[in-house]
Amino acid sequence: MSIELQCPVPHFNHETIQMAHGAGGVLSRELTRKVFLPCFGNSSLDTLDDQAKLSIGAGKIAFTTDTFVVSPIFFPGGTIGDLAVSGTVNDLAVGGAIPLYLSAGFVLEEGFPLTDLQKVVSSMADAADKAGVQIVTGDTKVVEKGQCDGIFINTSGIGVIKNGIDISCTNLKPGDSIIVSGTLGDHGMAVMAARKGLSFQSDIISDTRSLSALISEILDEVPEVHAMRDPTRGGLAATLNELAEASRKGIVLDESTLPVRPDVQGASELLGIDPLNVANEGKVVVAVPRESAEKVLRVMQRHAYPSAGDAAIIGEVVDEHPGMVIVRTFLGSKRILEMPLGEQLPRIC
Amino acid sequence: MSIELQCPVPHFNHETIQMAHGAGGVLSRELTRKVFLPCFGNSSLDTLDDQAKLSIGAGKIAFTTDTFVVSPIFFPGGTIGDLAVSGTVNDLAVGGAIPLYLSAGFVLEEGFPLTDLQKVVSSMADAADKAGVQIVTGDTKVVEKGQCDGIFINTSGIGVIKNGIDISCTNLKPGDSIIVSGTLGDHGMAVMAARKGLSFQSDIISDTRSLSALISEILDEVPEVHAMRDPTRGGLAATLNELAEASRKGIVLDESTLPVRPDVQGASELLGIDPLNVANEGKVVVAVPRESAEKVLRVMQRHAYPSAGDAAIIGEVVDEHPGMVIVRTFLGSKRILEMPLGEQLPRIC
Amino acid sequence: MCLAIPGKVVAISDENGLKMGTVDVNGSLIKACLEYVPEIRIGQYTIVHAGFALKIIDEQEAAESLRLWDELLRK
Amino acid sequence: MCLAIPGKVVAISDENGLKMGTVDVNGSLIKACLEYVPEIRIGQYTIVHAGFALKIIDEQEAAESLRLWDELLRK
Amino acid sequence: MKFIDEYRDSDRARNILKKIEDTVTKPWTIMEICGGQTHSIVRNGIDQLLPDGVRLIHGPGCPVCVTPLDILDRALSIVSKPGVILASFGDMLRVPGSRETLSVAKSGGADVRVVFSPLEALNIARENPQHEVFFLAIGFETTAPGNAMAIKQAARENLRNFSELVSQFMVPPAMRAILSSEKNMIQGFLAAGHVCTVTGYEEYERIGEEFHVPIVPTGFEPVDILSGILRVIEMLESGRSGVHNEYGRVVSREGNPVAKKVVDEVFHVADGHWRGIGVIPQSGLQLRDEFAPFDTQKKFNVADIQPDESPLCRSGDVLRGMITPERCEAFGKECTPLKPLGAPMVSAEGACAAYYKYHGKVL
Amino acid sequence: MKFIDEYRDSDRARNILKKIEDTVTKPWTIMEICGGQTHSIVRNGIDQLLPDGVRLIHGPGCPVCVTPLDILDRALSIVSKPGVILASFGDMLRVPGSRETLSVAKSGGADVRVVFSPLEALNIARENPQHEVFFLAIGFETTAPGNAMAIKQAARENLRNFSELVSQFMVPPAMRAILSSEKNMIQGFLAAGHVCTVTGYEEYERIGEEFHVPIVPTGFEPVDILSGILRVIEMLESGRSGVHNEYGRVVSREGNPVAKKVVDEVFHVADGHWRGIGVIPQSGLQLRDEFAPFDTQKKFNVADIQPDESPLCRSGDVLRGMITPERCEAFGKECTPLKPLGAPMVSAEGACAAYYKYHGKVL
Ligand code: SF4
Ligand code: SF4
Ligand SMILES: [Mg+2]
Ligand SMILES: [Mg+2]
Ligand SMILES: [Mg+2]
Ligand SMILES: [Mg+2]
Ligand SMILES: [Mg+2]
Ligand SMILES: [Mg+2]
Ligand SMILES: [Mg+2]
Ligand SMILES: [Mg+2]
Ligand SMILES: [Mg+2]
Ligand SMILES: [Mg+2]
Repeated sequence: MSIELQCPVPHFNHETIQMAHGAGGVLSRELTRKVFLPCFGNSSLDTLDDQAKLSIGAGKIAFTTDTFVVSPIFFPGGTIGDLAVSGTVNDLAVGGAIPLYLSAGFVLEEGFPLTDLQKVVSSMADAADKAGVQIVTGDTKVVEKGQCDGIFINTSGIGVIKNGIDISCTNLKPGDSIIVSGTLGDHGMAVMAARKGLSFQSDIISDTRSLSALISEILDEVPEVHAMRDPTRGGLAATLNELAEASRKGIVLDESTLPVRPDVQGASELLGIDPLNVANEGKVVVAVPRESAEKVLRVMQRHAYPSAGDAAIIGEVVDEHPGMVIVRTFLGSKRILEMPLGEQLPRIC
Repeated sequence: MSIELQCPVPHFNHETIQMAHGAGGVLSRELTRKVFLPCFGNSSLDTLDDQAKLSIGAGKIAFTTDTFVVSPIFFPGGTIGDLAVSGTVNDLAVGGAIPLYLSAGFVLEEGFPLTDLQKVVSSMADAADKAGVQIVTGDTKVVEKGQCDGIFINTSGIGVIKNGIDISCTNLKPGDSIIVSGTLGDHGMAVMAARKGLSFQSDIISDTRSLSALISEILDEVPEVHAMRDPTRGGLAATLNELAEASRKGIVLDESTLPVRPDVQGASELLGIDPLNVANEGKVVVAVPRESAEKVLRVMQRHAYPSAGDAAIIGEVVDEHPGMVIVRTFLGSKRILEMPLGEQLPRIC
Repeated sequence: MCLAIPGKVVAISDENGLKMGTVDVNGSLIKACLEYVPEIRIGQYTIVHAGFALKIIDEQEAAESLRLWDELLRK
Repeated sequence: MCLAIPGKVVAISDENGLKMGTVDVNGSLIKACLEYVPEIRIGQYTIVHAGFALKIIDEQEAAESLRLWDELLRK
Repeated sequence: MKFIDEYRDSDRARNILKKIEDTVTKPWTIMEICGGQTHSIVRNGIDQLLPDGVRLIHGPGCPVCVTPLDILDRALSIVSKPGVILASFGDMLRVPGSRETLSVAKSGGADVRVVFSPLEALNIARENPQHEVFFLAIGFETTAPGNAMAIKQAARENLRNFSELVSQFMVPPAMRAILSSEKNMIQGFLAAGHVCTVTGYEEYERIGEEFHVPIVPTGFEPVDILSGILRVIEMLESGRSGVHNEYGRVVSREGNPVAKKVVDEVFHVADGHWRGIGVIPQSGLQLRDEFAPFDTQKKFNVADIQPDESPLCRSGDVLRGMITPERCEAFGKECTPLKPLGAPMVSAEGACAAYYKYHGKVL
Repeated sequence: MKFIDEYRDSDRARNILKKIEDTVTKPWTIMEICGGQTHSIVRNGIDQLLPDGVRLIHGPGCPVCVTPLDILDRALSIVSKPGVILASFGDMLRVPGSRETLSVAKSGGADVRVVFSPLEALNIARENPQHEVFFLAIGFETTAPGNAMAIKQAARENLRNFSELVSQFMVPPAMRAILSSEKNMIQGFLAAGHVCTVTGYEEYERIGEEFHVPIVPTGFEPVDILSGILRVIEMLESGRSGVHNEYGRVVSREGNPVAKKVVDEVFHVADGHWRGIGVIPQSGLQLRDEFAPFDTQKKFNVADIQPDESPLCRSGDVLRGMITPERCEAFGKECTPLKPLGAPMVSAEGACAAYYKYHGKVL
């Protein structure tokens, strides 16, 4: 039995990030060696070249980027670190790509605790492991106190797209079923409850997770998927509006089929915020010809992730009202599901 | 004669970034449509999918990331925007790759002026044009007032590496000549002079520029290059120390050959800062077998960039003192060129 | 106006001399001032508006009224 | 201690009642207080330390001393 | 969700709808006073399901909509001073002041904090003793008890860096004003359930009698609203007026006496200036003199507030049920939820926003 | 660069080196007083080029090194108060206090600003009238005129939110202390050129006579330093003592009388506590009583400063030339530029940092 170096290795007690950690000199190097390499290390990253050199099979690749600025950085169900990995992995996966490589760009505020950085970095490494991707290139900047909120992380990602896969938000076809892979609004509500100052609390757990395994299985069994998207910022409402608009089709949802956890529903009532406008970080919306919808659902339900059992067919694509999403209420009336206007603020009225 | 849409198109007077611009809803969409697409638009970006889908020839690709946090964001010779493009293009090029695609991840502070954003974005578009790359995927986050310093930009980049090219900072060979493509310290000094509060001013102009054309020509004519690096943060001192360390070789520099602009030298004396520790953003350090050094120099001098005429062979790689960079002073004595410790602060003593 | 939500009081405390409580709304908890429902007990339902419990919900009345409606409607 | 740099005065002004100047060091300009060299004129060289001009450089003395050194050394 | 799901039951709702159809014999125009009810009506498409002759008119009960422009301009002016923190319900952030919104002021550096309860604003004052903290104490009879309690508590703790910028309104005077208008077409009311939870409905009985209208306090869930509508229609059809309480689980005739007492201790009745509508006598609340140290208006003497309302905005007519939002010339043109000219285009409860979102499109 | 390049001329420098070799007949130990000279010596490898017998000892003239720990601890304590801004030369930011550096305090939220001139600190005070701004007024006779002028100006403008935390030292008393020590081995001095620019060198003449040592004021460029060394050696070889001015382009016998007058107006001479070395009588400057309102020490009564110097650090011995840095047990082990125990490991001019960077490796 050999003893392996564990990530995280070193223990920083009360040490904090200093400007010098970002200045490209001795402390920058120390940070890379003591924090990043033990967690992310791989042959591409270890050379510490300015760029990773990667062999990627011929054909199409997918490329995406996202910056993560979530506050608080530790919340029930995740950290900014695994969110940064899953978020970018998911943006690749929903394009039908197999995620392979990530970059990691950190902006750190001087004074940021090194122990927190280690926790974040190690959660990134875990998430990357689980998603089957490697973090192969990176960058760290340190800014003065008050010029960033602790830590921001950009991840960009590359994946390969198998031949014959053609998934895009412009591809909705009338008759497609719209499927969502589980409950809605968990991430955003978990983060809101974790914020200090709001007098509300909950046991809601963020759904932050990588969708690559789930999606690759869906595509193996149902290659005829037309469009996929992860309903993150702006929630399901933003995602469906974007799909409808990009494809110039209408979408009709059935209100009674929308899966929402009871405590998320409770929080929504409390805060006066529609759970359909709230971010998810481990859910996928799939548009697929109606006849394949049940197959997709079965793949989802078979996967063991929390709320897999709540995956549901929630609506369908129509020719009418292109660019618009309509909800059929429980009473049989209709209302428009608008693109959300802006940030979700708790309201009293 | 057709009238083309120019970038930037719309005119925002006193409008500023609001939280809602980052919330994934209507205002996010407006920002993308009115600011980003007119400047960056291309078939990959225009779909507004979560990821760009790209065809890349078989073989090796290079992948890199950098976040840009420079302050002020407009400085003599550049903006945070063209810096963000050139910086990442250069990190690809110094690996021997032909840069092809970039991502752009923005973090904006609420209250940031939209006119400034437009200037930044349009300088990015110009820089991308010049470097022959496309910005194919992006992301925008807005954070509350006081949680970021106006604007941070992450760019990640992908390029292809031609067969037979093998460039890495681990590749230094004894006998290699070290060449620098022009004057040292211009960018860092230009930015420092542009900062408010320091009672010093100068006409120093940042050297921010893309190196892809220069480097591709060097590699065409001198494929035997062993290592290249752009001496950015930490300046030449950091870069050479990294090369020496990664290759486990020594480097000896000849002090009298180091090209420094007179006004940069003046600023260095004034501020008590060594120009070898100061960042460059359009220079490359090349390690090449001695017999090819003059050829590299000729390619550089032929290029019309400012200070091309100052390109110089500044030192050589030796077997002795591995990991260490030694400067032969004008008096014939030696001193160690250390990895810089941290940020460069003006000193009085 | 006046988004007000029914929930169950699960904890009662004193904060800065005010009677405060935790109200469970479907598993999400909200802090509410109970000064206006001084007689409230843990387990009772109340209606919370902008951080204040405005009234104890009359469970019996609610059940009775629903029963009456359902009866009426069945006719 | 006392990083002090020689430069040429290229502008003279008054700021908050203090005699101030701009000193050109090889093309980079520094703001310096000239209160301690009240007789200085544009074009003259001075030595600047921590934002204050400490002395007008005696150009003649400098030339003469270099000449003497060079002579001595040539012997 | 107990006390919610029962009132979102589709069988119950459909049965009531059926009953409404059976009951109606002629057209009726009913006003739901409360913006929360408006929100529920449009969200659930209840208006689409009612018989053609039954018209719902959205009432003035949206605190965001009626908070006068000068209060907002005052808040903007005060929060722009150094060392001042404004605490506000989230609802107010996008409401247009004369020149900007609180949200835009915040993006420009003003220290604006969203709170959920006036007691959170008190907390901010406790935690920032070197700052002046003022709370934008808006609303109707529902927020008044909380806002009053915060003042009492600040006085008890002698928390001198806390104050409230008060803009409190009362519903009954507005109902009287609507009913007194020559152009009035409202024949019955759904009264605001949570307002009545606090106040009870004795005053409504007087109004019902005086103006011969049926008034039905009811809740906010679809079944509550539908049963309220049914009850109003039944009363109209049978020529009855007065109050019939359909929200018995929280509304009683006397309301909440403890809350009423504290409100009365802290506030006194005064004329109220309703945004877009104008002054309605004795329809507002102001801080009593003994709480002057906690009155933002007295603490910060902001001269030169010259509220500048958009001349296009007809929110007053909309709020009094005189016109529907589409009849405003700016509706959907100069005025959209993205760039609202008037408050009713901002709030999820605002009649103009509700119309913009849910009407006039494909439905 | 005029007045720089001439003194970086390699022919001149080599010729002087040659002349030194020709002149030296026995070993000599010379102290360069000034950290700036130390920096130039190690940067240009001048010590490597001197004949074996000629030893240069780095003197105590590094303001960063000698600023006492209690001043730094006081600064750290004061800047941690809300509403206080500390302005400092960049040099001080990484100097270890008892518990932390200014740089670490800044990263923890303290408002520490780097300035290049005391007048910039005044500006910060003008621009932040609601803040207390104090300037860490450290240094020798070179910074004293600037620091004095800032005080005079603050008094003239009645800028009551500005003050200086003064830690000013004078070189001649330190030279006397070194020469008076039983263990002294210094035989000649390179005097600090810019100190003499201000003060002139009459006092040095007295020291030279009294202790029978040659003292040569000189500049900072290689040719200046080499010619200074040559001159000291010539005087030593020929048994001469007293002052020979090798920096005539800026140093005169009387120095800068205007500057001396202002320094004298604002400061009075007092005992000086040198970090690592201890008290040297009459070697420091303090603000005169009439400027008490601008004296940080009087403004902020910081009790409980218990400076806690690392017991390992032998900076005092290093600064007095008693030991070379390698002889300190912590050198390169507990104490490195990355984690300095004492100030001389921080500054580019600190003897320990200079040794760490340039010695004991491959050279
Ligand atoms: S549509 Fe806009 S402008 Fe017209 S009444 Fe409504 S809020 Fe006012
Ligand atoms: S090496 Fe460090 S501990 Fe030793 S004397 Fe120098 S500064 Fe002090
Ligand atoms: Mg993305
Ligand atoms: Mg994403
Ligand atoms: Mg980088
Ligand atoms: Mg909470
Ligand atoms: Mg996505
Ligand atoms: Mg990079
Ligand atoms: Mg880079
Ligand atoms: Mg994104
Ligand atoms: Mg400047
Ligand atoms: Mg690089």
